[in-house]
Parts: sequence; structure tokens; C-alpha cells
Amino acid sequence: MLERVGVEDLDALFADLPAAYRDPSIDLPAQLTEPELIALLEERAAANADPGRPNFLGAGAYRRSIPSIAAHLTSRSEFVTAYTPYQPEISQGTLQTAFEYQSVVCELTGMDVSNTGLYDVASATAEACLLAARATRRGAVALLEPIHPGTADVVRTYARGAGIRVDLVTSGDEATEEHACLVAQQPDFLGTIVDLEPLAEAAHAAGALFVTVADPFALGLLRSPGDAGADIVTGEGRDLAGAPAYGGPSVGLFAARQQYLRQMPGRIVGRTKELEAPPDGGEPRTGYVLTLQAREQFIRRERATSNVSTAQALIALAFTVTVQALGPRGLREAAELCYQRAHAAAARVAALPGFAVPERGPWFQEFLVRGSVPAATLAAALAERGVTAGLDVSDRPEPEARDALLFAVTEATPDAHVAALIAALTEIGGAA
Amino acid sequence: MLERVGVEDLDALFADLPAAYRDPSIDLPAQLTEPELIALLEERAAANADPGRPNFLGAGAYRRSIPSIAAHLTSRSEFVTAYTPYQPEISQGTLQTAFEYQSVVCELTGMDVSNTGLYDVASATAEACLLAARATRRGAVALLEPIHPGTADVVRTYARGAGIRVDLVTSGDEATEEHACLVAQQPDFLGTIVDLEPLAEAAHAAGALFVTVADPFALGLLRSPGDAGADIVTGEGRDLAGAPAYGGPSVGLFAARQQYLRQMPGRIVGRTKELEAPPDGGEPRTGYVLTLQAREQFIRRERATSNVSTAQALIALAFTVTVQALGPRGLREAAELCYQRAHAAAARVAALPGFAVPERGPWFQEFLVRGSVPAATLAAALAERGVTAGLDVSDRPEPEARDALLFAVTEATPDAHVAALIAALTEIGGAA
Amino acid sequence: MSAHRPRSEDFGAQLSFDRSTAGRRAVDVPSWDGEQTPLPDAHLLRDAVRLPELSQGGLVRYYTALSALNYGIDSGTYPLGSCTMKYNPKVDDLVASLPGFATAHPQAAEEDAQGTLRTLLELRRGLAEITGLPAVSLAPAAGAHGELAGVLMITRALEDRGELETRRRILVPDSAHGTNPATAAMAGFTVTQIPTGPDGSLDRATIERELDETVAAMMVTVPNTLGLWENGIEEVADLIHEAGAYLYGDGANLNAIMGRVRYGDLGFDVVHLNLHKSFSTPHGGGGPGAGPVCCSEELAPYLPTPVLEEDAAGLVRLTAPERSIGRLQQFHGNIGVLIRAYAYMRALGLAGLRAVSGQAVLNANYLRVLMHGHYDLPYDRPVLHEVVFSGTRQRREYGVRTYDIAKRLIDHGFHPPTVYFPLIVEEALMLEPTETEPPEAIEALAEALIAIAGESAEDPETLHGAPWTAPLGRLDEATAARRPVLRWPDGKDGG
Amino acid sequence: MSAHRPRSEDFGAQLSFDRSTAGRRAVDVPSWDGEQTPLPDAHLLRDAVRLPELSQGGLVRYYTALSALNYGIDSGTYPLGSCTMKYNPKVDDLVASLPGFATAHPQAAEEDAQGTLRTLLELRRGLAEITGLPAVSLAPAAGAHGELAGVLMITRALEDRGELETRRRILVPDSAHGTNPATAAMAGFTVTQIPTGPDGSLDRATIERELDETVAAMMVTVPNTLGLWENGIEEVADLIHEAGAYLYGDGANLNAIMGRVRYGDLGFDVVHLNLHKSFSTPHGGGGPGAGPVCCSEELAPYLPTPVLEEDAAGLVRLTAPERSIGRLQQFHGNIGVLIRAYAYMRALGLAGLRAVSGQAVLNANYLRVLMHGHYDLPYDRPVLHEVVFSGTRQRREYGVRTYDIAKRLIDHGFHPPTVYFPLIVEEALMLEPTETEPPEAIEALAEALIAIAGESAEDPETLHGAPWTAPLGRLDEATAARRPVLRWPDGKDGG
Ligand SMILES: Cc1ncc(COP(=O)(O)O)c(C=O)c1O
Ligand SMILES: Cc1ncc(COP(=O)(O)O)c(C=O)c1O
Repeated sequence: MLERVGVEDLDALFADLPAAYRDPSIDLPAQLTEPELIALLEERAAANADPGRPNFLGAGAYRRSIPSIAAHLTSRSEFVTAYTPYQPEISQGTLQTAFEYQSVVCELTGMDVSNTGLYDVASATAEACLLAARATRRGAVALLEPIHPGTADVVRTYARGAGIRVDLVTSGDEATEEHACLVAQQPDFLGTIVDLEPLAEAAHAAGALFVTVADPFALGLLRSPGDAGADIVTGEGRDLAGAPAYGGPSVGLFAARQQYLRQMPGRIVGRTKELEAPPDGGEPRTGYVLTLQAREQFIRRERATSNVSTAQALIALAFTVTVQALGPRGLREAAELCYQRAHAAAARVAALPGFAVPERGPWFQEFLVRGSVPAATLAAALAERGVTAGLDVSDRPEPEARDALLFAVTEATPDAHVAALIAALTEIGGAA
Repeated sequence: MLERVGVEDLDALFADLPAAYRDPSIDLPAQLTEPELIALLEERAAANADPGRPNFLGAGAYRRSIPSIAAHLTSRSEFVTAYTPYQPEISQGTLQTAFEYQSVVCELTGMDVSNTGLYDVASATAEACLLAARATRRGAVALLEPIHPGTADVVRTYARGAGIRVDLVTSGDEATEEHACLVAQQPDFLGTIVDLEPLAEAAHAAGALFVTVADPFALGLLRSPGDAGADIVTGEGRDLAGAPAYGGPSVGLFAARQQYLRQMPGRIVGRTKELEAPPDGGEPRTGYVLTLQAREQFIRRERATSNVSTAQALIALAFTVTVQALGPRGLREAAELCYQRAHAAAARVAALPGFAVPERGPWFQEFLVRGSVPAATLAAALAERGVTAGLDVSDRPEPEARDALLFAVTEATPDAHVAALIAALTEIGGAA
Repeated sequence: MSAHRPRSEDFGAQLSFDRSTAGRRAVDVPSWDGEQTPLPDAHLLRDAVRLPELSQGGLVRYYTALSALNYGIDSGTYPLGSCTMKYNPKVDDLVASLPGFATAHPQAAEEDAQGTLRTLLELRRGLAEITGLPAVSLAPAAGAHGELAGVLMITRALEDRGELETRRRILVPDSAHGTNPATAAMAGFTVTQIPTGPDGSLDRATIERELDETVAAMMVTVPNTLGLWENGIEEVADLIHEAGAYLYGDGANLNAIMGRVRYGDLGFDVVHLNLHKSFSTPHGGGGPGAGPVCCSEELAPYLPTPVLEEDAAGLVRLTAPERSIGRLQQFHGNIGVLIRAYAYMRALGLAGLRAVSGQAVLNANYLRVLMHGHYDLPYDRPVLHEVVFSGTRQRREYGVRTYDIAKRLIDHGFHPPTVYFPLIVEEALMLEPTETEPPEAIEALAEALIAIAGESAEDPETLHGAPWTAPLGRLDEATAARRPVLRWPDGKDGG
Repeated sequence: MSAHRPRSEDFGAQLSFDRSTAGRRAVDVPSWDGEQTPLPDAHLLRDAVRLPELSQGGLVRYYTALSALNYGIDSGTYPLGSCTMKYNPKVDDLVASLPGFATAHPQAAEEDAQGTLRTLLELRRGLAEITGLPAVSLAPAAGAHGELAGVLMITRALEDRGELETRRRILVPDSAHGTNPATAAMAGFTVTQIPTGPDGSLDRATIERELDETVAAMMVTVPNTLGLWENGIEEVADLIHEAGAYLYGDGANLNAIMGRVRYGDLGFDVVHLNLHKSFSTPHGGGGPGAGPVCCSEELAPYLPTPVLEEDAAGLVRLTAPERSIGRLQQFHGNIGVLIRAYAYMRALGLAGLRAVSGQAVLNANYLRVLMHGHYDLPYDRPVLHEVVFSGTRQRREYGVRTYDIAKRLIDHGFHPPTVYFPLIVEEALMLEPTETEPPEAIEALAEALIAIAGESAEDPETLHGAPWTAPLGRLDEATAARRPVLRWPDGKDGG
């Protein structure tokens, strides 16, 4: 090959590179063979918390029971090793599953249209704010507290570039004519179930769009945001795709009402037919293609609706398989089981002397726990007893969050973990 | 459906069953949903020894470094969920991989022909004895000690049915005109590398076949039995297919010289061509089929060469992928690495005061360890220190095995495990 | 068309060995930097093995492409009679491969394998309940292995009764699976064939005539390979016992009767099961399977080693029955398959197992009524798990053989049924849909077979040439057997 | 023929929703036997979601069949220019899914995630070494995300310099990937396009003319999208810095130069990498990816949150740079992808990475010389990782478009190249074989493209109708966009 290409060695192929900078000294760890690599990373994985340790963290990532077929199907190398389906004739696997995903997201959110998924819930919410600003030509957005701080932070990151002001508000009434949209999280950051309809009305009264950031799993039980008046719905699909994996890869759900279709960011898959009947006869067959690409960066360049290109297709597929494997009844049952288990656990905590579970209204899978010691102290005491406490939210402005930890219990939290928590709290409660 | 079939309920379909015995009371544990099932079996799996515990057991099952692609490829559902390839036109995946397996086994063993695999090494060896008895019309077989007791036991089980006598011998000279075959294990049960050629000569001098029971991994380094004069070679493929899994599923290698082809047990795959050229032109293409079925039970019935039907196809595939992934150099390197690591570990043990490593000749991956206390006591002392000792072989007749444990160290035994062993022995050695 | 398909490649002609390029590797092996121990004498060592050299990507592409040439349960309906090709729940594969199970060493102390042993013990207990036979060994690796175990157990029992010399015959139905007579022969017995009567059950007169003190046992498949209940089997059991012989049960068709009737209650002395069929462990292209053998208290002492016992301390132990026929495998059996079977049993429970047999039988009968009239049905009555049609009419009237019908079914998108078995049905088409095929799949299968019945009249040539749409057309099996090529490189095998 | 294919089904017309049967389930959910807590008020709850109801087997068959309609790296050569479709080592997937990594909670205390954090820290250090840029954030989820981070960092830096109001322009080459201008616009800048000169490098004169105090930055892809080295980029860097602007590097094409030259040494201030390309993490049908952003000390304070630091006690911590642009994701990034990338880096080491870039460039040039003369080559010189041919001759002389050539390549068994990009090449065919394609694959690809060049002269119709042998023929994309059907059930989207 070298000969055919007309060079003596590989280095000669890089003659165009400036000699002064060519072949710098680079310090990288030694090469490992496969068995050595596996040994090293098994050691690393073991340096994380024991997977079996009772853990009550939620606050944006929740332990779910994922049907085993989700991992089985998404590990098919035909799905894993393909790229963005630019050639529909040999990419129907990716395209048709993306269409399934769009359909599932629309059903869950009550929206008319969905894209094939963005990076994560926070960036999807930021894109929603940008869309709202474009659609309303307004220069500010309102985020309703309590909202996930990570989501708020990402919105700020994106908004700064676009020159959009971000206001944190505590009630829908604070939405004004300046606001392109009002953004509310469902359930909110402290786990409370939000009544969306009045918020939608407030937003619309101010001429703003209403954006809901919803947990798609909770939507198995809770009223669909579309039904409550939302114009755009975002959400995080990771928890229904697989394990939390320290937060990623994730997939950001993004769905909207029909009138915003051509303003949407990201890839969209559409249904169509073959141009000709197949060579061996019959009618033209149904197929799926990337469509409405006139919105996208590779055609529109600086006038695109977003710069997004590679997103999270494989995670979107796993999400789709999980939701469809559960099906209409399974999803509802799982959501109710989650609700029941969480409330049963909360009741047991509330019954312990020295502990309170301050409520802010109906809630789904997360509850606040306040002990007789500061939150951080309580968390440390639990850690000593081999239990990972819920997130410390004592710095939140909401009165119920004072000195409190935010515990998550889901349909997938083992009974033994709840028992371990109760035992540890009993011990501590007495102590404190 | 019920209506179309003409019954009111499912029970009515069982009218032919004797009423007196129908619908008995049966006591089975309660049904579990998938999450419950996973939780239960995770608990069970955790009730086995910790996978990370230093473990020096061998004696028929050895820890190997299996290339990750072996599990990846054998988990393809097209391989997993098909059955015996009775319909070659839609089974080339199974058939062509079986042909690859036969080719690999022939190369490793130095034999002319291989079947697609039997249950395990022991049943394969038993079938080899039956073949030898058929071929020689003789009524006894000779097993050369030290041979794996499990192998000897299975040979006895099969032989009894066929009315064949099983003699345990300690030298090739004991092979007589009564013996249909002489069976030797390579390396032998105590890990020693056997010089096969003199044994083959002794067997042939007595008009008996020479059967070698070989570790296919060791054959990456050791002289091929065929080259040394073996007529039939059996072996265990499980260790190169995946984890030991408490001994199964396994796969029994069975290969022989050409003249025994029509006497062989089990399925055999052959290469052929299409009868016609493909409809859209070109030459008839190459394909693979089950062949020489006139030997088999479903055609020959009571005159079949064996009763075997379902065997271990999927394990044979994993074995094939592993050997081919290693390739000629990789297999040799891995075998040498195993040899070097085992000998280095043995040297460290031998250097410890109070411990001896009695040798019976050159060996591959297993060595005998004798302490100053009885073998069982030493094993218990190691267990207390979190190390699983080698197998207790102190009941063996061989002098070197007196008071000894049989330790296995392979290319996949972590250094940390060897270090833990040395530390534990040092402690004990001093104590005893 | 051919212009449309520029590259019609002969994929099968290129084995991994033919795709090899010197120097390529799929994986690297760690190097040894410790002290070098000299290798054994050269005469004990080999020169390099001839193996293919491919990059990892090359090897993965090759085997991935091969997998695509297979048809499995996950591809579609697979009505392979007698093989119970049902959907395999993926969770069973998942739990069987949990590290704690996967890394358990077969020589480990029982204390170190209680998770596996407890699981096997509960499976054993479940099988005893389901078969009504108290004693079980999980050692056999497949059905035929279980048969061998059972017949050898009978051998030992007769030996202890001092009747082994005289009882040299085993009665086997003419409808039996080939493994039955083959097993009897392997165990040193002669086989006497028992004909099937017009009702699809064994001919009682012949049994009574043949039963004498030279008979060791009778092997009966229940339900039988016609998919029918063996009428009066419980009376046959009495006759056999009166004659001092044993009744062996081939339980490969358990799927039809799980939870509805028990072999033990019917008088069977010993039976083997096919967990890779009834308990849905994947067939793997021909194994691994598991063929546990279940028996009466009388035969329990002869069970193959090991059997599982729980000791006083609640520890599960591997033990050897005092008069055991010995081991069938070097170690304890196809454990991974047994764990899958246990998971399957636990996911269903008794109600689930009864639902399985109920739906399996309903599906077979649904297929029977849908196809009725389009093919001959030699035993025209309600069936259990499977139905055996005959292609005689098609052959007689249109010169179309069952072989052609089976191949044509491939073009219709289905795996063909079992053909030419049982031997007592001419041109047999043995269809077992199993409970996991939905009604629409059974209807589509029936429609396809009916369409093919039509094609055999109108267009027999299309059937003789079928399949047309498979990865390959019909293969030359005659030449394959006459001039066997059994390994790479061709010819080396001298065939 | 059609008689041979009895069932030509319209698979795509039947979504899972259309295959649904009321009452079927793929999995069961445990029942709650504890005390029932009343549900929230009805007005907060929904009625059932419309989802398909399939058995587990039905769902598995549906998605398994869909997977078979895809072409991936494991299917064959995938020379999709600019996307670096190389073989993905399977071990990377294995290690990334180890339970310790998989179950780590993103809110976990750093002490409880040291295994993950240590791995990310070492990846970060490796990327700093490879790019010659000391500071790195692994937060971006893909290349475009990394671009946004980089441009926003520049925004913040200019803000701190008090020049954000004046510097409103970003210079972008006419050959740039669409994400570059789109990103500049998202960050509020206007885009000035810089033309490419006849040598395939940027037109220096234009740059010098455009460079002034209104320029915030220039985004340059190195090597550029023609697969060529950007001549004198190090001088351009000086010009840009003299003008008080920043040089942004699009590092998506790192594969060509890994271990051979470093962005930092050349004067780049900030660059993003595409680990899902250069570091071989699977593309997953369109993600997940990872687009780390690497920068100079000057820009380090602006990196997105989090960045990784090792503290005095040797604990790895997640920190926020003091002037950080903020978060890009709710949590820490696409961790699973980053672990794969780390495994890839460790399996290669420096020598391996240099071998990768060397082979990748050799392969691209091999393809270039093999195809030379059969297609126009607008920039006719040695290339780096990819080569961009043009189909203008075929269009002019035979009315065959690059689109037709790409579709026809499918019939020859290959995935088509990237087409119509970069925009500066008419009828562009952008081919990137990558280092993992063996010579014989590159030769086969060249032969196919040469054969197609021949076909365009002799048989253009075959090309206009191609592909003929794919799962589907050409699709009606126009109607798809004009009357969009974007979800089940049709029409509900009102499109
Ligand atoms: C009725 C019957 N008996 C016995 C067997 C033998 O079982 P196996 O193939 O597992 O050895 C089978 C299946 O092959 C069968 O269908
Ligand atoms: C040159 C170049 N820049 C940027 C990108 C954008 O990267 P991503 O798709 O990961 O967002 C790509 C690939 O799409 C590319 O090829």
C-alpha cells in the first residue's frame, strides 16, 4: 500500500504538517491488552459505592425496574454501530424505532409532535426557552421554583448566548409580557405534584408559552401536560432507558404543539412511501426518513433552529422499548407502585420519634425528611450506618426544606433498603 | 379460538386424560414478576463464593481470559434461539459455524475429522471407548492413571450398559489384546505433561486404539495428539467458551482419524453446493448441511452409533470464536503465559519454609503443594484466610500426591490472588 | 434483475480460514515480564496451530453476517413438532449469567456454592411436584442423556433383583423418537417394537402378548408423538408391573400436560424431561439442553450422581445415591440451563404452568381445525400439544412431497414443521405451534399451508424448486454424504 | 419471480401500535400488598396512555426484525466522510456497563464515585496531552455541544475584557461543518464566511482583510473537511491573536493527526473533540456521543461545569471554574461514552494512537490513488483522513448525480459516503475509510465506485433507480416534508 501511495513510511504521509510542531512528545499511560483493561476497570468500578448499598438519592435521577429486553434489544449491533440515518434505504431500523419514540413521547406528554430526542432534560428545556423566545420575540423567560438547579443552570448557559434574561419566579402570576415562556417542573424539584392548568392559564394570559419539564415515568399516573395546557414538554428519558450511570448518557425529551413544528430543534423522522413499487412487484412500501431538515444546521447553517447534530438515539430506543414493554397498564401499575412504596416508606419515617416529613402538597416519589439534627449531620450519621441519604436541600428557600433531606423511594427500591433506613434512623433518632 | 375449536374452556381440551388423575394438587412456589425474579436470583448468586475471592481450584475447570467478542457474538439471538439445523437453507449460521468448529478441533487435535461436539469431555471419552469397542470388537478398555475421576466414572457408567470392563492402568505396557483402547489424559489429572508417543505405540502394539483426553488450551503449546499417534482425541471446550458456571454447560470435543468417521457419535456438518444456481443468476453457491446421518438415532434407531441428539452447539460456537480470536500466535502466547505464571507461582510456594512442590515431571498449569500439616488442615487454614485452596488429592495413590493439594494457576489468575496465597501460606507455614 | 445485484457473492465459500491475513489479530495477550521458566522438551511441544488471523472487526463482521443467515424463535413462528420451540424469556439468560453463578467453580466446597445449589434444589423439588415422582437427578445434559440414565437405572435395579440376565428386551412404540430405541440398544437391550392402533394409542393386544419375564421395561412417550394422549396408559402401567417390568416415560412432551396430570400418578417408574423444550431454555442451534430424570422411591437409589439433598443444618449438598449408576458428566450437569429453567418455573408458578399447557393445546387444536380438510389427518381427533398431518394426498395426486411443502413454507416466512416423523405417518407434517404463538401467527401459518396445498395442485414446479427466497436454495445433501468435506482445508480429511 | 415471493409484506406500515392486541403484556409489574395510600385528586391524574400491548415475544420479534434493516459498522465498510465510522471494540461496551459504573448515582458524594471520577480524570489528562491544551471539560454531550461551550467561553472572555459589545463577528470557512455557523449564531454572533483557496486551504488575503476589532473568533476545522491540512494555520493563529480574537478549533477530524501534532502547539485557544468518532465509541444510530472541550490556561476559567480536579488528599473532585459559562447538562456528561473512550485510549497508548492516525491517512490515500481518474478530484493532492471526490463529470456527461452514485453503492454492499458536503465541492463524494478497514475492503470499495462510474456511462437508468437490493427502494422525501406524518396515529399531528 505504501508503495502504491508513493511514500516510504507512514510518517511521510504527514509532510504537510508544520515540521516545527510534528511528532511532539506526548505523555500517555502504557497500552493495555484486553484482560489487563478489564482488570483495571473492574478495579475502578469497585472503587464506586457498592451497587448493593441502600441509596435514597433522587433529585433528577431515579432507580427504575427496566425490563430485561430493553438492554437485550438495544445491544443489537445493528442499532449500536450505525450512525444518523442519512441513507433511509438501509437505516429503517433506526428510523422506524425513532418514529416509535416520537409516537410514545407524544402520547405521554399529550403533545402533537416530538423530535427524536436531545442531549438531556436540561438542554432540551434550554432549547424550549430559545424556541419560545424566537416564537414570541421576547427577551426573558420565567422558571417556576422549585425547579432542578441543574436545569436552571443550563437554561442560563444557553440563554446568555442568546441574550435572554432568566427570572426565577415562585408563582405563575409573576409571568409577564416580558416573558417568552413560563417553565414549570412536574413533579417539582422537591417532589411535589404541580397543578399545571392554572399555570398554563397564567402563562397564556401573559402571552407567554407554557413549558412543562415532566418526569415521563410520573406521566404514567399524572395528567398529561398537553391536556393541562402546555405548549412544549421536555423531560428526561434516561431513567427508563437503563441504569443512572452517574447521569449519562441521557436523552432529553422534546415535544410541542403542532404550530411550533417548524421551530423545533433536533432531528425529526417522518413517514412516507417508496417512489416506485419494489422490483418484484407489489405496491410501494412504507418507509421512514429524516424530514423537515430545512430547520437544521447542515442545511440552514447560521439560520438553523439549533446546532444539534449527534444526539442520543440509542438511549431514545431503550426508553421506547421500556415504555412499550410496560404498555398502558404496566406503566400505570409501575407508577402507582412507585407512589405507594414511596408513601409507605415516608409514613414509616414520619412515625419515628425525632423525625418529620414536611409536606408541600401531594407528591409522587420524593419526600422531605427533617431530623432533630442539621441535615448534613443526619446524612453523615446515615452514611456511617451504610445508608446513602437523600439529597441535602437545607439551603433551599422553601420553608419545608429547612434542615431537610430529599429522599427518593421508587418501585425499584428494595424493601431491605427501606428497612435499613428505618433501622438507621431509629438508632440516630434516639441518639440525637 | 375456543369456539372455533369447539370447547367451552381450556380444561375441556384435556378430556382424554384419565379423570381420576386429572388436575392433581401440585405444590409450587408462588409466581414472581421479572423484578422479583431478578432480586431473588441476585440474592442467590451472592450466596455463592465472592467472584473476587482468590481461588486455586482447577482439576478439570480452569479460569481463562475469554475475549469479549465471544460473549458478544454468541448472544446474537439468531444463534441462541435456533435449534438443530434441520433446514439448511435457513440455518447456515449454525451450520457454517459448526464447520468452523470442526476445522478448529481438527487443527488443535491433529485429527482428520470432528463431530459438532458432545455433552462434555467425560461423556465424549465414554463414547470414544464405545467406538473403540465397536471397532475392535473387544470387551474392555484401559484408562491410564492419573485420569480425572469424573471422566473415569462416566466411562464406567456408559461401559456398564455396553457390558464393557474398565481397567485402571498405571503404564502403557498394561494394555493387552483384551483392551479396545488405551485412554490417557493430557496433561494428566495431577497436571503433568504426558509423553504420548510411547503410549500410542504400546496401545497399537496391543492392537488397541489410543485415545487422548486433551485440554484444548494446553494444545496451544503441547504436541498435537494426532502427531503423537492418537486415534481419537476428546477434550473439554467449556473453559475456552466462557466462565466455569459450576461446570456447565460444557462441550465435549470428539475428533478421530478418517477411518472411524462412520463410527462416530453425534452430528457432523459437511460442505456442499446448491442443487441449482440462484434465481437471479450466478453459480450454485456453497452451503453446509448435517451429513452422514445414517449413523444417527433418528434414522438408524437401535442400530445408531449413539443416542445423542441435542448436544452443546452454542458452547461449541463460543469455543470456536475464542480460539479464532486468539489466533495461532495468541493461542500459543496465552498457553505460554499460563505456563510461565503457573511456574512462577509454584516457585514462590516452593521457596516458602515448610512447603514443598513435589514434581512428577514437566507440568503445565497445575502443581502439587504439600505443607507440614495434613492437606485438609492446610486447605482449611487457607479458607480461614480468604483463599480457596487447590483440590485435596491426598487420597491419590501417587506418592507425590501424599498430603498434597493440587493448585491451578493460569494466565487469568490475578497477581493479587497469587500474592494473597503466598501471604496466607507464609502465615500458616510459620504457624504449623 | 441480475444487473441490479452486481455482487452475488458465494459467502459460504469463504471460511474464516480463507479470510485470514498473516499478522492480523483480534486480541492481544499480555506479555510475561516475570522470570522465564524454560519450556518442556521440544518433543513434547508442537509447532504453530493453523488458525485464521483476522482483525477483531473482521471476525465480528464474519460471525455477525453468519448469524443473519439463521432463523430462530426471535425471527418468527417455528412450529418444529416435538421440539417445543417457544419464546425464551430474556430475563432467564440475564439471571443465569450473574457473576456469582458464572464464576462458581465445579470443585468448590458446597459451602461456597449454596446459591447455585439452593436454586437447583428448588428446581428439583418443583420437578418432583410436576411429575409426581419423588426423586430427581439434574445431571443429564439432554433428553437422550436422561433416557440413558433411566434405562441404566432399570438395568441396575434388575441386577439387584437378579433378573438382568433374563430380562433383555425393552418394548418401544413404533411412534417413538429415535433416541428411545437407540438408548435401549446403548444399554445393551434388544428392542421389540409395539405398533400403534388406529386410535393413535398403543395396540394393547400386542403389549399383552409381548409382556413376559424377558421384558425389562417399556418406553412410552406421553403424550405420544402424534400429539395424542396414550389411552389407558395407567392400565398398561399395571400390566407392565404385573409382568415385573418397569414403565419408562419419555417426558419430552411435558409441555402439553404440565400441571394437569403427573407421570407418577399414572404409574410411571422413571421419566426424563426436556427442560430446553418445556421450560423454554434456548435451543442454541442444537444445545445446550437439560434432561433431568425423575423416578419412584424404588428406583431412587439408582439415580445418577449427583443428587441434591438438604442436610439437617439446612446446607444443600451433592450426594451419590448408594446404588447410583454413576456419573453422566465430569461435573454436575448443564447448570446454566438449569438456572434458566428454574427462573422460568418461578416466573410462572402453578397457574402459569397450567396456562402454558392449556394455551399450547388450544393452539395446536386451533391449527388443526384451520388446516382441516386441506391435508390428510390420519388420526382425526382432538390433539394435545401438536398435530401430525400427512402430505400423502399431495404426493399421490400432484407428485409433491412433504419435503417440497416444508421447503415452500420457508418462502412464506415460516420455519418448516418436523417432517417424516413419526415414522408411522406417511409424508408426516408434525406441527407444534406452542403456547407463545399468538392466534394471528397460527392463522397466518394455516393460511400459508393452505395456500401451499393449492400451489401443489396448480404450480408443483414452484414447490419442487422451493425455497426461492431463503439465503440459499436447496443443497446437494447426497454429494455431501457421498464425498464428505468436513473441515478446512478441503480434502485434508481425505473424504 | 413474484410467484416465488408469496408474501411481499409492507413491514413499515405496521408499527408496534398496529401490532397491538388488548390484554397482552411483555412484562408484569409487582403488586403492592402494603397499605394503600389514596391517590392525589383526580384532576391531577390522567386516563390511560395509549401504548401498544404486545407479548414479550411479539415485541422482541418486532425490534429484532427492525434491527435487521439497519446497516452498521459490524455489517461492513461505512466510509461516511467526516463521521469516522471505525470498528468499535466490544470490550469498551463491556467495561462501561460494569455494575459499579452503571449504578453510580449522579448526586452521589464524590467519595462514593471515585472509580468513575478517577477514570474521567485520566481521560481528561490524556486529552490534554493529545491536544496540547492544558484545561479540559468533559461535559459536552456531542461535538456541537462542545462547539457551543467553546464559543460561549470566548463570549465570557470577551465580556471580561469589555469587548463583547464590539466583537460581534465570527469568521467561519465556507468548507465548515454546518454546526460551526449554527453554533456561532446560537451564541449571538454574526457569521462571516471565509473562502477556501485553490490549494484547499483558507484564503489568507480574505482573512487578513476581515480581521479587525469586530472579530471575536475564527472557527477552523483541522484537518479541514476536504481531508487536507490547513496550510499555515499556525501563522493564521498569530494573525488572529494579534487582532485580539480567538482561534477556535473543530477537532472532529482528530483521527487524522492523533499523536502527530497538537492543537495547542499550533496556537488554538480552544478546541472540541468528537470522542464518538476519533475514540471509537459506537455511534448508536445518532448518539450518544461526547464532545469534550479543551482550552488554554487563559480560557480555562470559563470552562463549562463540571471540571475534574484531584485534591491534596488524592480525591478526585467535580468543581466549577470560577468564571464558568455554567452547566451544559443537568449532570456531568455522557459518562458511559467517556468510559468507553478511556478504555479505547488505554488499549492503544501513544504508539497505538499514532498507528491509528497513520493507518487512517494511509487508507484514505490508498483509496484516493485507486479511484484516481475515475472521478474528478477538485483538490488533487495527498490527503489526510478522508478524500473528497466530485461527481460533476458523471452529472455533466451522463446526467447521473452523486445522489444516484451513492444509492447505487448500496447495491454493491457498501454504506454510501457523505454526499454534497463540504458545500464548496460540487456533487461531493466525501470518503473516509478509517484505519479499521483492511486493504481488501478499500480495494473492493474502489472497484465498486469505478464500476459505478462505468455504469453511469453505459446504464444510467440502473443508477437512477438504485438501490435495487436494499430493504427498501428510494423513498419519497418530498412528500414526507410537504405533508409530514410524524407519529402514530397518522394525522393526529394535523400535518
Ligand atoms: C419425543 C422426544 N424424545 C426424546 C428427544 C431427545 O431429546 P434431546 O434432543 O434433548 O436429546 C426428543 C427431542 O429431540 C423428543 O422430541
Ligand atoms: C467536522 C465536524 N464538526 C462538527 C460535527 C458535529 O459533531 P456532533 O455531530 O457530535 O454534534 C461533525 C459531525 O457531525 C463534524 O463532522
